[in-house]
Amino acid sequence: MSRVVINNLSVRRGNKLAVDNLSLTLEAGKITALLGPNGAGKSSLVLALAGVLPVEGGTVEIDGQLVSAKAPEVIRAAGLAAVPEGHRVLAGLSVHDNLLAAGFGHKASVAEEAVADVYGIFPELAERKAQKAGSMSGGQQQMLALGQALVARPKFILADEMSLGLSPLIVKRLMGVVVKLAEQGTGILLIEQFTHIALKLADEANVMSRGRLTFSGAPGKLIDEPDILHRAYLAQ
Amino acid sequence: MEIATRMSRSNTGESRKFTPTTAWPLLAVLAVAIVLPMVAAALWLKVMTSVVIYALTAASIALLYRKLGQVSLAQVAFMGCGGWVALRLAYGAGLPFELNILAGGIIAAVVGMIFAYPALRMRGLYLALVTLMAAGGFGILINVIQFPNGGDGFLGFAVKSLSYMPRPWLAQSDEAYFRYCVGVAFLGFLLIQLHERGKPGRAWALIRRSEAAAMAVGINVTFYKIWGFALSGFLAGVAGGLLAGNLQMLDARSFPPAESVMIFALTIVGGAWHWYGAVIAALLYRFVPALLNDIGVSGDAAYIIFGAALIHALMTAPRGIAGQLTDLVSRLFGKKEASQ
Amino acid sequence: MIAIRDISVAFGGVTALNHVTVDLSDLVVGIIGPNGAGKTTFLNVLSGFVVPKSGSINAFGTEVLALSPHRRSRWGLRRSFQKEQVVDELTVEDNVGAVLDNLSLGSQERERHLSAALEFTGLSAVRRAKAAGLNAFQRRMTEIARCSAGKPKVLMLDEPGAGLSQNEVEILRRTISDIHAFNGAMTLLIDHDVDLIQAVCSSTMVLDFGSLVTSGPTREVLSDPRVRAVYLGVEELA
Amino acid sequence: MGAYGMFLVSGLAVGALYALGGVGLVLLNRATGVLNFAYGAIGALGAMSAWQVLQWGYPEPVAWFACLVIGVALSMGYGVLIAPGLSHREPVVKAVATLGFGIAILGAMNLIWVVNPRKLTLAFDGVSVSFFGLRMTGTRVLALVAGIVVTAGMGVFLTRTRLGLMMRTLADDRQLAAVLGTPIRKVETVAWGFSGFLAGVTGMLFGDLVRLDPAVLTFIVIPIIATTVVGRLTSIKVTFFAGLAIGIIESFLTLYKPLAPFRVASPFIVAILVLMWLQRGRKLTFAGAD
Amino acid sequence: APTCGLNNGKKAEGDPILVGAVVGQTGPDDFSSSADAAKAYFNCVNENGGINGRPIEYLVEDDQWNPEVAGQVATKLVKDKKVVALVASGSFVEMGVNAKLYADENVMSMAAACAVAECFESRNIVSTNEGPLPSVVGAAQWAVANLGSKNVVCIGVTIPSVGPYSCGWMEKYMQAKGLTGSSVLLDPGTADMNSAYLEAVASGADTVLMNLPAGMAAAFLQVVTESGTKDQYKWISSTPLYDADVPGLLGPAWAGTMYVNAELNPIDGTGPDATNWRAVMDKHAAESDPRDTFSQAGYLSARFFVDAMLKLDPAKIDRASATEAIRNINNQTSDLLCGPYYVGHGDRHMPNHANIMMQLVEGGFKQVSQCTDVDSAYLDPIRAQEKELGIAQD
Ligand SMILES: Nc1ncnc2c1ncn2[C@@H]1O[C@H](COP(=O)(O)OP(=O)(O)OP(=O)(O)O)[C@@H](O)[C@H]1O
Ligand SMILES: Nc1ncnc2c1ncn2[C@@H]1O[C@H](COP(=O)(O)OP(=O)(O)OP(=O)(O)O)[C@@H](O)[C@H]1O
Ligand SMILES: [Mg+2]
Ligand SMILES: [Mg+2]
Repeated sequence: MSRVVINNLSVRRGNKLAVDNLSLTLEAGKITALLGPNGAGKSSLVLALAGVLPVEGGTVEIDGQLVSAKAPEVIRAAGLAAVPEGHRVLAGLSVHDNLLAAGFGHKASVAEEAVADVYGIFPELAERKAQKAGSMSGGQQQMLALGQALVARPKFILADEMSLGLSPLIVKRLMGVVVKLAEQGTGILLIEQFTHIALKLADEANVMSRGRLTFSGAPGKLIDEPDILHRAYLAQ
Repeated sequence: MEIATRMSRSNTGESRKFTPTTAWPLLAVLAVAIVLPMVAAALWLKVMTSVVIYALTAASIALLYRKLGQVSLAQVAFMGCGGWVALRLAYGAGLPFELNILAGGIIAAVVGMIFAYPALRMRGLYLALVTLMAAGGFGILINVIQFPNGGDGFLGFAVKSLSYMPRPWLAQSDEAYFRYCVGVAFLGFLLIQLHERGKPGRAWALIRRSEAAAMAVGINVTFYKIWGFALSGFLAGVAGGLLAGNLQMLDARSFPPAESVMIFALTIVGGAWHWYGAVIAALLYRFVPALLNDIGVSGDAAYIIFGAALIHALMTAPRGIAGQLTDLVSRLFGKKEASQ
Repeated sequence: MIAIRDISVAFGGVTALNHVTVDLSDLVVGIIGPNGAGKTTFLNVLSGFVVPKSGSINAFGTEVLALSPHRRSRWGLRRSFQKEQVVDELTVEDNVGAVLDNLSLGSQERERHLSAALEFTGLSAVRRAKAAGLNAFQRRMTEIARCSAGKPKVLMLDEPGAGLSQNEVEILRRTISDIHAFNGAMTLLIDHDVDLIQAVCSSTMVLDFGSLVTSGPTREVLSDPRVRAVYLGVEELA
Repeated sequence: MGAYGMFLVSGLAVGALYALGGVGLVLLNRATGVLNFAYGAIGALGAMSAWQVLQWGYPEPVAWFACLVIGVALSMGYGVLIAPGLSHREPVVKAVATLGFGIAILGAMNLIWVVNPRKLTLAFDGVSVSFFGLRMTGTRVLALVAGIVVTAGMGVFLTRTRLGLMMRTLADDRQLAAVLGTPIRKVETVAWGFSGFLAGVTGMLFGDLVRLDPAVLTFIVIPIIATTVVGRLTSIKVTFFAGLAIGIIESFLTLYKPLAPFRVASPFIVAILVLMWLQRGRKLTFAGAD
Repeated sequence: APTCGLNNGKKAEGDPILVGAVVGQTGPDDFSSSADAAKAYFNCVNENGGINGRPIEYLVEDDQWNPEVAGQVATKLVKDKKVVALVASGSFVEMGVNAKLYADENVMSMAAACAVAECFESRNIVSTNEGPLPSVVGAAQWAVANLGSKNVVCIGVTIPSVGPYSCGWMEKYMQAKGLTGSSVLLDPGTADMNSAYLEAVASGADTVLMNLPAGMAAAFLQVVTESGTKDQYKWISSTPLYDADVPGLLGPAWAGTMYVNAELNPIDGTGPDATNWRAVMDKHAAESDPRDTFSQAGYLSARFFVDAMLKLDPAKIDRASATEAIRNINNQTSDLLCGPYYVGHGDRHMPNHANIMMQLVEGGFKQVSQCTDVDSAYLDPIRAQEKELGIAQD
């Protein structure tokens, strides 16, 4: 069984620890929710896992392979794909090129297949193949960003605020996609401000505050005891 | 309410009172203006006069960069432009020195406004290159028409025995002229401060963040952008006039486009975010090479040192040397700076 | 009241707005629709950043399309952006004050408007802090303060609730509801948070593929089957 | 035709040089997001080394080899050692940093080779062809051909190949490119290396056709930037034709006596005018990434 | 062995006399060879009794072709170091910037490598070389007399006090003779020699006068060779092409075709000064220091200076006495110069205005004319001075 083991990870941004000695395990086929107030360090965690922020301490292993301090493309090749927050896409490139660019880890033919799969999931993107990604609406960009992660056919997806700015219908569709991916064996880290959505889907829930985990456990517990979350938000 | 308590922690209230921290630059300027001419050798006085003049130019670059996020790679050409006008008037009209450099500044400002026109629709590297094109064109133009030297006609240039631009009657000697330049530069810095602290400063900050956002709060983006370029051109033009007074003539060879790029680079290295970053930039531009020359480092070796140091500084000091100094000072004295 | 007549916008081949005609008169009007429906474009037309191919807009008797964007803002048409636009290096009060700079107010009057807007958005305690130190919620509130200061006529907020936690959305909801009482302005609100829309908007318009699907009282609109089909998904709102 | 034909051909001869230089600059910019002010200096050092190798009596292919190796090594060295340290800065800062590199190279050249008139003579100088009554050496034709080949080849390379896409990805958003799994270091190294190769070729041809003078070759990058401005720093094709057009305009200005001394300014003036024309009627809204 | 100053073989041990020079070393061209030669000569003098026992301390500064730096280093020499005079300066920018400083501080500059008009038109600067004007006019004058040129086009740089200054007086000379002269001006950084050549062709000239630095000239002439039309014109040049490297630079095609003006007598001359100059260089200068026209001029400036100083009471050599002694230099002759050297009290100086022509031959140069005085109205005030000083005119 595939797993990502994060062990005592610390990440520094500026002069403070955005992620402070954090340990967490993601398992294949499971949706792990990560909740927490603004500035808790969730996005920093994602970027550090993806290899674009330097790690100050601790380790990250994917199936026993040490990936912390490795180049981003190595991490991606090891099966971990991140969807950074804020629907970031390659604004000057066409939608199609955006998707192709996400498949550098695969052989060209595999990448093209994967791109075709994404068009199947998001027909909106297929209609806009040649449009510059930067000129699409926020929601369309978010679809593209998720599509980019899918093209890599990863074992694990880190989805940072995926529902931000999306209409309910699309959020539902994306959540459907996430559930299906999990069913097919992909492990997912789901970061959400809409806690109810995340808690509905998640197999396990974590709450983060000031760079540390303040709660780990069953999502149901958070639904039953909203105070846990509330305290985390006030602490920030 | 709960947000009030959450927010109060991040309240790093700034006081606007006149404190020793705001007074010391003023005292430092005064001290330099009085003491330096008494102790420095003639060479260093000349060098420091150049430093003061280019500090004004660097400040004009930093202003555009910091406030509007715009890059001008034509600032030395603006100096040439201001210098040309000042010389032309000095020979042609015999006006007092102050009026000549003021006119030089104003004409440079007008030229700056003309260049703000393309800037209205551009930014970043692309705009920078447009200004570089202007600087390139100026370099060639001035090579042909030269700076006025008392000749006839509109251009005021003739191949003939030299005559020299008169200096202000209060500042005939090198010592007095140095003090004069310090005074003018000080006024220039003050002018920048006044703009930054006031309404234009807020408008520019919004424009830099996003022009759309600026328009959405009712700022006339066209006007303020042009105003920024005009102010920047004005300061560079005045600096050009001062430079003309320093040598009492100007030579086209001082104004190739590469110099404009260089002084921009040094302004970044000096630190565009602090007023004394401009002074550091000017020291790097004029004092350091003079020092290397004086201790016998060949000009070519100085180029290598200079190029390497430039890259090194750009890589290691993202907020410039001034930024590093500020950090150092605040660390040494344990002062609490906005640490975000 | 804002009377919008026959507004059309196209970007190259994409029709972003298609003959939109609607009257907006309630105190808080919601604008919803799927991603890419043209909501932001609609705001852009109102605020002057996109020039429509055709149509007219009359707000409280003024022909809005004739004014340049900054004049519209001075006239009283204010907006926030989908991506927040707070200036890090300015203080909170300067961020908000920038809008008052352009209204030719006396310094006392300016200070009065400024304090009121900061008080209204709960930012008084941090007014002298650099915006760089603000969290996402405070930044949103700064934008709202900027939009509400100095007697505006219309506020247009583009997804102010995006990325906020539930407690914060709650505060936001109260603030938006109070805007009219604070300065007499009407509010147009784009958001994908249907709960928020439902809570604060007395009427709502729905866009899809650039066309107006429907508009009317929020409750009716949200139960309209067409809206549920294009926007909410059928089994929602159970 | 007659005389005009001669001026046309003469303009093409110089234009080919602008075009070749401009294409090399745009290529690097598209692949790494860096406008390389040191491009001329790199080519100059390559050309000077080639001259030295010829002086030592080695055959011309050795000289070419030396030039290209030096071009690639210098450019790649910068790309690997220095450029990553500046990758998070704005494009302008990245660009001016390369000026520091260029100046250091210039200083080194002047230290190694005392300023003196020199000449680089290549085998192709011996052959010549005649157009409209104006003879051009093989080297000049080579410059034009090289420009065409690089322009056509690069257009295809960037839009049609995977490596090309990787380069564009990188230039668009370096951090996101990393997240998406683009092997950044490798791609950048290749791009810088290839750009250095082009700088070497350009330097060699310029050293022969313009003048073998380190300072002139170093600073010729500034008028060449004019062609890239017309090409909006992205279009290789437009840059190429802009180079040719500027050369031709410069040449024809010779015919108008009052402007003849200013004709070297034509790259700058053409660039500004084209730009204003391209911007005409554009509304002042949403400049940049708002 | 070289002869220098007192030539007594005794090392000078006294109080040093400070002498300065400003040269343009770092930049588009290296103008330091005149100071190299002067330095060699001063070293030689110092080992041979100095100035009546006092050694010369020679301070050379690089102006880096930058007007501001030129002003700074001259200030350093004149005000901080208090040199008694400047000797053998060579620069494109220094003289224009500093003429006023020298006049204000009453210090003389006995330059050796002047290239711009200002240099010859100021009170406190006198140069041993003659600058572009006499060289250009001299070349044209010779071509008219010996090649039958009727229409000369001068290819110069756009810098007014260099290109237009010299080419312009050539045009005046041609007009005065009822012939035609014109100019084609180039920006120093230009890449385009092709259209410059076409412009020259369009002028209808029968003779092309190169008035460019050697590197630019080589580029221009390469375009000419490419075009295959070289033989349709007569080719002459001002001094910059009189350089040992040039025959190799231009290649054999130009041997026999190109005639170059020389401001001083040939480098391989056999007169006493020519021989002594080479001997001084061999003994006291570096192997790599060039032996060119400017080197000759630097040597001569230094020798004339030393000769003037030797006449003074060594204890009383200061700036005022040195300046006066330099102004009093009159009618000095040398086999390196066509005419006599003098300074005088005038407000402009151009003692050297007669020159010779050399033909470029395979691997070198061949002298093809005797000293000829330049025929230009520009020299009228100069000749008036000479009359006053009693220098014979031929
Ligand atoms: N580029 C940056 N440079 C320095 N510090 C940063 C940077 N980005 C974020 N930080 C700081 O790091 C901390 C963690 O931020 P992060 O973005 O990871 O939080 P988050 O939990 O994702 O918040 P949000 O819910 O707002 O997305 C915050 O205190 C923030 O101020
Ligand atoms: N500058 C542009 N060029 C081309 N197409 C554009 C441009 N701006 C917007 N569009 C297109 O117009 C349509 C409407 O975009 P708009 O931003 O108004 O959507 P929206 O309703 O605000 O969506 P979201 O909820 O995702 O923010 C989209 O299909 C978008 O791709
Ligand atoms: Mg986040
Ligand atoms: Mg939108």
